[in-house]
Amino acid sequence: MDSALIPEGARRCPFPVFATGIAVVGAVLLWGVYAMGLCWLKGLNQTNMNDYYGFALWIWADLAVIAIGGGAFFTGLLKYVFGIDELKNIINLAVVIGFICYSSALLILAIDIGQPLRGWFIFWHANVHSMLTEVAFCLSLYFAVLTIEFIPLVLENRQIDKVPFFHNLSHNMHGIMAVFAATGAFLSCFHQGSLGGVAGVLYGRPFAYREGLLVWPWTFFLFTWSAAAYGPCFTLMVTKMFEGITRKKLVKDNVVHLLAKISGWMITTYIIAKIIDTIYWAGVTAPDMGFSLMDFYSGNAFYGIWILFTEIVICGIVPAVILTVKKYRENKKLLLVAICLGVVGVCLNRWVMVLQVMAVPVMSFDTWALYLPSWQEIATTILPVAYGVILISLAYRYLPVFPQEQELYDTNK
Amino acid sequence: MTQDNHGKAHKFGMVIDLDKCTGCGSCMVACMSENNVPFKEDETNKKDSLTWMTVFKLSNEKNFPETDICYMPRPCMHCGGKGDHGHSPCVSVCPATATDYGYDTGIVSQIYTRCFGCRYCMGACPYHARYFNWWDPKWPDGMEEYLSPDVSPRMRGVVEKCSFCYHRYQEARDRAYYEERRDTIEEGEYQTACTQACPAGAITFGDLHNPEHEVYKLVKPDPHQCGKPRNPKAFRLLERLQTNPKVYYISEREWVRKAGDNYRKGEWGQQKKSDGDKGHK
Amino acid sequence: MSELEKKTENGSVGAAEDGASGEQKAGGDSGVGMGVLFFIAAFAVCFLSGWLLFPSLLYSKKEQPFNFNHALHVAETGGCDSCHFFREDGSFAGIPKNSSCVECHESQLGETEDEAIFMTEYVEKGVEVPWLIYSEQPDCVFFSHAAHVVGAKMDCVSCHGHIGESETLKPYQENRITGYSRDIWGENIWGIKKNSWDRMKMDDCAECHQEETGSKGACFQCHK
Amino acid sequence: MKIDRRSFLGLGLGAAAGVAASPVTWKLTDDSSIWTQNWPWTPVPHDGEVSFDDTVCTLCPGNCGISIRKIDGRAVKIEGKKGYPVNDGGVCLHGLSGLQYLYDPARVHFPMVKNGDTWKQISWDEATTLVAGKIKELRDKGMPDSIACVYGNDKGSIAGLYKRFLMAVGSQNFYTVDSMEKSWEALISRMHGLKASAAFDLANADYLLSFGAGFIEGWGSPVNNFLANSSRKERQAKLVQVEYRLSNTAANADMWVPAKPGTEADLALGICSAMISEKLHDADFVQKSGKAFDNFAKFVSEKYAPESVSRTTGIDVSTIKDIAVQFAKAKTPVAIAGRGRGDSAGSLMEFAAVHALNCLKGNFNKAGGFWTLENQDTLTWPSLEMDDVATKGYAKPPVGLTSVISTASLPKLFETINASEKSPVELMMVYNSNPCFTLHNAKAVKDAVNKIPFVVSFSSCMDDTAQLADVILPSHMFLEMSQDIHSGAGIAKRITALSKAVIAPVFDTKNPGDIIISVAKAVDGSVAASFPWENYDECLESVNGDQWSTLSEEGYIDSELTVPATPLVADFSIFEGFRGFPSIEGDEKSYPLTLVSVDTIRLASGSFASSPFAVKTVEDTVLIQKDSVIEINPETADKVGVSQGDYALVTTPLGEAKVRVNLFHGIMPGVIAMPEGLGHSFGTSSQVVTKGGAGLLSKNGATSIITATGGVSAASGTFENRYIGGKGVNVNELIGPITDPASGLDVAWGIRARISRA
Repeated sequence: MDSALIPEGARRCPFPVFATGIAVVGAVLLWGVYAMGLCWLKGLNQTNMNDYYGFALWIWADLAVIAIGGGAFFTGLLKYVFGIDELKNIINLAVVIGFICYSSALLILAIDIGQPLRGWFIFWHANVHSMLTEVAFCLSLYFAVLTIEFIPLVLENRQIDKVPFFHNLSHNMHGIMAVFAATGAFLSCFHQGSLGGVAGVLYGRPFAYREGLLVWPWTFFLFTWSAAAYGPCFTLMVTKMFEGITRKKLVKDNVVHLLAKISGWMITTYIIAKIIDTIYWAGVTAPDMGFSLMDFYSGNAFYGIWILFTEIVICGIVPAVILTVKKYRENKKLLLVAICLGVVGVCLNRWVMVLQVMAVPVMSFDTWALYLPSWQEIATTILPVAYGVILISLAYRYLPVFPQEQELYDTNK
Repeated sequence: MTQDNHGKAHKFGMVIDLDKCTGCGSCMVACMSENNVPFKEDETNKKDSLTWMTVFKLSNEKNFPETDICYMPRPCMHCGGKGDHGHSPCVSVCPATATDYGYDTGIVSQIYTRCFGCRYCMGACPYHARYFNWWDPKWPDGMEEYLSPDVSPRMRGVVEKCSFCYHRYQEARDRAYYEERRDTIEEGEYQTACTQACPAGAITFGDLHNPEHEVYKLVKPDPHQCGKPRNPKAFRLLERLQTNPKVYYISEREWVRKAGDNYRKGEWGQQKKSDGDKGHK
Repeated sequence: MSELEKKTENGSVGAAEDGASGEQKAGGDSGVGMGVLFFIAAFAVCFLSGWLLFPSLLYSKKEQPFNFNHALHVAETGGCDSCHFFREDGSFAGIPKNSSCVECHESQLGETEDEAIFMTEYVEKGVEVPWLIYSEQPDCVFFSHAAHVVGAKMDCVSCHGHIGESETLKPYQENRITGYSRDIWGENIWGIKKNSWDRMKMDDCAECHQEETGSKGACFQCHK
Repeated sequence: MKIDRRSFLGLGLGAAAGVAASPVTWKLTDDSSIWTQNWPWTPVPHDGEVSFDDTVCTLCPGNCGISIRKIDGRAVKIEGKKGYPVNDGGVCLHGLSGLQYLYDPARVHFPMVKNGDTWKQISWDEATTLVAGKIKELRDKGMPDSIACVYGNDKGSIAGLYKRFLMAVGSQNFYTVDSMEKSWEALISRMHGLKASAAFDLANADYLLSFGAGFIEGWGSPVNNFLANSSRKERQAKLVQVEYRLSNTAANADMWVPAKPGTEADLALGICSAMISEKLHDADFVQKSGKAFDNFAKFVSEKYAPESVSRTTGIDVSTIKDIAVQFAKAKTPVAIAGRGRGDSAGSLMEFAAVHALNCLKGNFNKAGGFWTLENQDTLTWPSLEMDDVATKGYAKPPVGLTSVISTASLPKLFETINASEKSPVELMMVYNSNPCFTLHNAKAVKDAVNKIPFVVSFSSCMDDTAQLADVILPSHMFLEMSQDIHSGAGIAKRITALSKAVIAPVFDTKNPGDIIISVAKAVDGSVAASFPWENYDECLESVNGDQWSTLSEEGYIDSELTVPATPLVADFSIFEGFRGFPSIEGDEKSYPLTLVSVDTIRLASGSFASSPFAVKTVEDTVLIQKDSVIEINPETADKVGVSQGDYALVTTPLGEAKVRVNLFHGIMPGVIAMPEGLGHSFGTSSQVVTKGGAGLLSKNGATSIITATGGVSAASGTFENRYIGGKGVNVNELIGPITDPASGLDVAWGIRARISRA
């Protein structure tokens, strides 16, 4: 019944099946919206956050979605600025994911603040020294850019494209997309970085604090680098998920392998930097403040040294090796393992830089502050996921997200 | 107005004698009633309980009967930040300029109407001195009658913290202006509510830049080291983080002074030695 | 979803027809002409209502409990500070209470209706007059009159204007959104001021402080 | 004319441009910024002129001077009064939160009579007539001696009025709450033959040996002691704390002597023994005691030699000897007794053992010493008329008379009531005390109160006792009423002060003095004749006589302490025939541990409950949500199998309670400590709203009250104080009274107990 909207020649599941799927996810979405409403109406007492844990689960979710949404800016950068043209076959997906991630991040921030109606004070009364101000500006500007990048794709919908105005608009926009991609890449670099800076500048929190360059702590650069490195992993992961769900090949292997290779080298360089950073931090920065490395990783059941090992070795070195070595990369299973580990790794890094920062005691007589999120927090954190699933499904169904789809279908027929 | 702490401006600070403190809690209640701090039915979760002044209980963790405890009242430290330039951990991170550093007083402000509740400052503060209004403040019927007009009551969703009873400084200045003394405020004219109420006389408050003031005499802040105390029995909480707090503690007990900061194995011995040298000079 | 299809098709057909139709004398440019016309009309309506209608929508007028003749009182008592005085602790008493008024108005003075209202409705009933204060600031503001009047030797007019010369109280215009008087933002809807007393926003405080002291001052200087 | 898409586009763009060029956006942005900053539900306190009104806090016997800060007459803050002889500006957290009591949700707003399960509002006239009628009825029956009155203390003119009332109707049943002050008085009477209270010049003493007294935990006059303690550093005065647990006092002390619980007095005698054997005592002073001292010396050297005391107490012989030497060498040493906050009595012989130290030094009635302040009644009362009924009734001894010190004891009263088939007390009046909460075996006390046919409460709040009353004639809160205050609580000063009404009454309450005067007038006859004053203010002024003018002008009179004319003699014969100190209830086999109740300054445990502010300061090692937390040594916890934060069941011979566990190295193994001041039963909806819940419909309608079945929660009349009510366990329900053979007072301080994981 919605066939007129579906890209020409594309094969999609029957509408009732699609609608049912959307309804199921929609129910989850509504649950999240309900929790969000509670947080807005009754206040943040609906969460299990407290004065020791001012940043918690959904701020992690915020950082994590932005990191994995990093595929958008990095792929955009590679395609439009560095001219790696093969990537045009995956750029649409990267943009959709980026759009979802950034809009989710904005939504999470709007729920997270105590006086949502004053949220715009961050622009109106901005303190330029604050990393969060930088975050807010970059986030909203890059969101605007992503919207602009997303629009042409929407305009390519079969019916919209019939309108000459939109058709031309879409065409023109494609023409200037490089400019936006470059701007977006720049903004997002700063945005990813400033998110890293959020934790890195906290010199009252030895676990988070890092020295740095000018006003930016090392975490600033590490965050940008890690988002660029791991973001494509998520783009690939979503692609693989789509291919799995639709049981269709959607992107050609050479594109996948190219992106995987780039990601691999990025992870390699990132993980080297991360190791150097960790060594310097453990050996110089923290001891100056009276802490030895193990002070941060002992004294409670959850935050053991395993977390550092997992982040650096299992989710860092391992995917780096797999993705850089051609033989491994082209092994389907290993590739899948690597991109999954990559996504887990960057999420774990963001977790550590938000939740462990809050948990580590600073005063000698303080104890570890552990916390369990309330259902409202969990629902609100799942909300963007549900929203993302719906949006990306709609996009896949009605927009030509995968340019190679038809071609691949034809060849595989 | 100079943009650092080294000029002629005031630098208000507090010295707390931990050997005199009895942990009675008067400072906490004096503060709450002075500053319109609300309360709720269950305040036993100390991590969501608004107490601008809170009293930590420290223990030497030794077995009976070698055990010793010490109460440590903790207001906002009004950190001067690295280099004492006024970039307190919290001030520098606030995205909306809802908290700033008063270069004329050394006091870190918090403007509730500006704050939109991002709680970044709370994450930045290693002393847990900042509190979030998780709930709308509610008083039992009629109790709102006792609210003071000197401090504006807060709404849900904003951060609040100790202000060193800044409104008392405002009032003292009003009087000084009115009596045409301008900025010459006597030591006794501006005292915080906790200082005034402490039945043990453990809290002293005054201008750390004024050698006549008791706080100065007690700790002898070193102007070349951002106000680090020269009195070997005095210390500041987490000195090594370079937050440069304006609250000093005094104790004769070594374990208490050691608990004031983090030391890796063997570091305390060296620290003690250098403190000892300082004492001789 | 075929409806959408139809709509869009109709839309494009319509557009095509527009271009071809010759009803307008301006020929091919007629569409643009209409567009311009609409643009101008909409602009004019919105622009004018923004300037003229919006202020009257934004503010509601409220009358004071009764009229008060400042000029007369100044002449009788000799100056602002005989009623708007400092207390001994240096705080500013602001609007006088009935107890100050009855120092003179022990019994009704003069025959005006306002005086009669004051005596019968307020003094005799022991109720304070609920004056609407033009310069009322939000609760978070701490303003030191002593610092400005005694310390900086400023006169009342600098901030409050020539209210002391007025014979009647102007209506109080309450901002429907903020609940504060129009005098805070100023009469000019763009907030442009000609005199120092035209506005009482924080920016105005900061501006003067910047000029006079070289710094806008720290938050706590004027906030509580 | 045709309207097409371009027209719409033009319209939209034009409108946008028009708005942009008008001030709307700019202005609305600014306005909405102001709007979001001032929510109407955030209170805006009115500003005005600042004034201060001084009075005296009467929440505890410490009686600090306080200043009420007011804005245009509205009280906003309580501060300590600088220069006041008791507290010199310092003030405790309870005093500081005094204003909260004004609006306590548990306050009784008007006189009420219990009507089955609900409370019914009545007028003051009806209330006084009702009470007076009952009293007349009992007097007509010739039973005036079945009328009783429980009153917090017996100082001041309001207490005088209540005492006088009982006398005028014909009853000796006037009870005050037992405290360490009473034990000291009994001891001074026995050892020095004086009717005097004990006072300690702690601010000048250079060696303070405390046997379990919570010197800085609310003992005596709390703030006065804080000041004395703080000045120790400068004065080089020493504080030695004998206590089985590292209390705040112990932590603050120069030396902590953790003697086993219940052996503190043994240690005192051991120190005596060491002093005497080393001839360190003041021989001249003790000589006056004659043979009795020699007997005492012989007795302690035989039975309490340091070596044997060391075994009982667990304290090294050398420590005992050291303390003996230090105490003896000190210029002005003082030994103090009275466990915890001192608001329960102690065994007379324990006090005697501690006081023997003071006697050995003879540091009496001088700076830094132990003072005997002779009881002086500075009030002058007009003559009292007693008719036949009254005379006959008054001739009968009070119910619950203790054989030894021949005063009536409150615990004994309730024991007697419980022991008799029909309560010997027909009518009980209660003011300024909450026996159903503060007395040991509180449940039995409640039973006794329930057994009394007619209970009249004058409480201003619906407390544990008031809710069992038949009628409540609510008093003012202390800031709303005037009364005279007479220092006590062991303070070495003689201060008479005026506690003024500094705040207009918030509810329809009265000064308890006025209440009793109007009841007396309603009783009529000789009773009315004995109350000639129009109202309490008139009475207050007249009974204070000459000192009234100073009191009303200055607020207080700080009189010089007078040294008794005849030199003090200590009679050591009290120790003759002494066989040992009373031990606690329960057998060691089934109850291997010792449960003690612990006072913390942050929790009130006397006649008033803690304010919301005070409860807020309570640590999570004392109260977690609605559970009391017990303190236990990790070693003991290991043995019992409980760990930090666990739920545990504490069982004593009296009952059991579910609590949570806090491991604390500072408590002696084998001892568990439970906080006092928790477990108030009022304010729990199950108790008050559903059973006694009554919402007020019309405050003016005299009998227009209401029954509510639970749901109605009109603001007045629910008495739900959820800030303290229903939180924790009342430790007094787990500990039973122990009658001191020497004084007849209840001297329990703990009980044997066991603990298991729950």
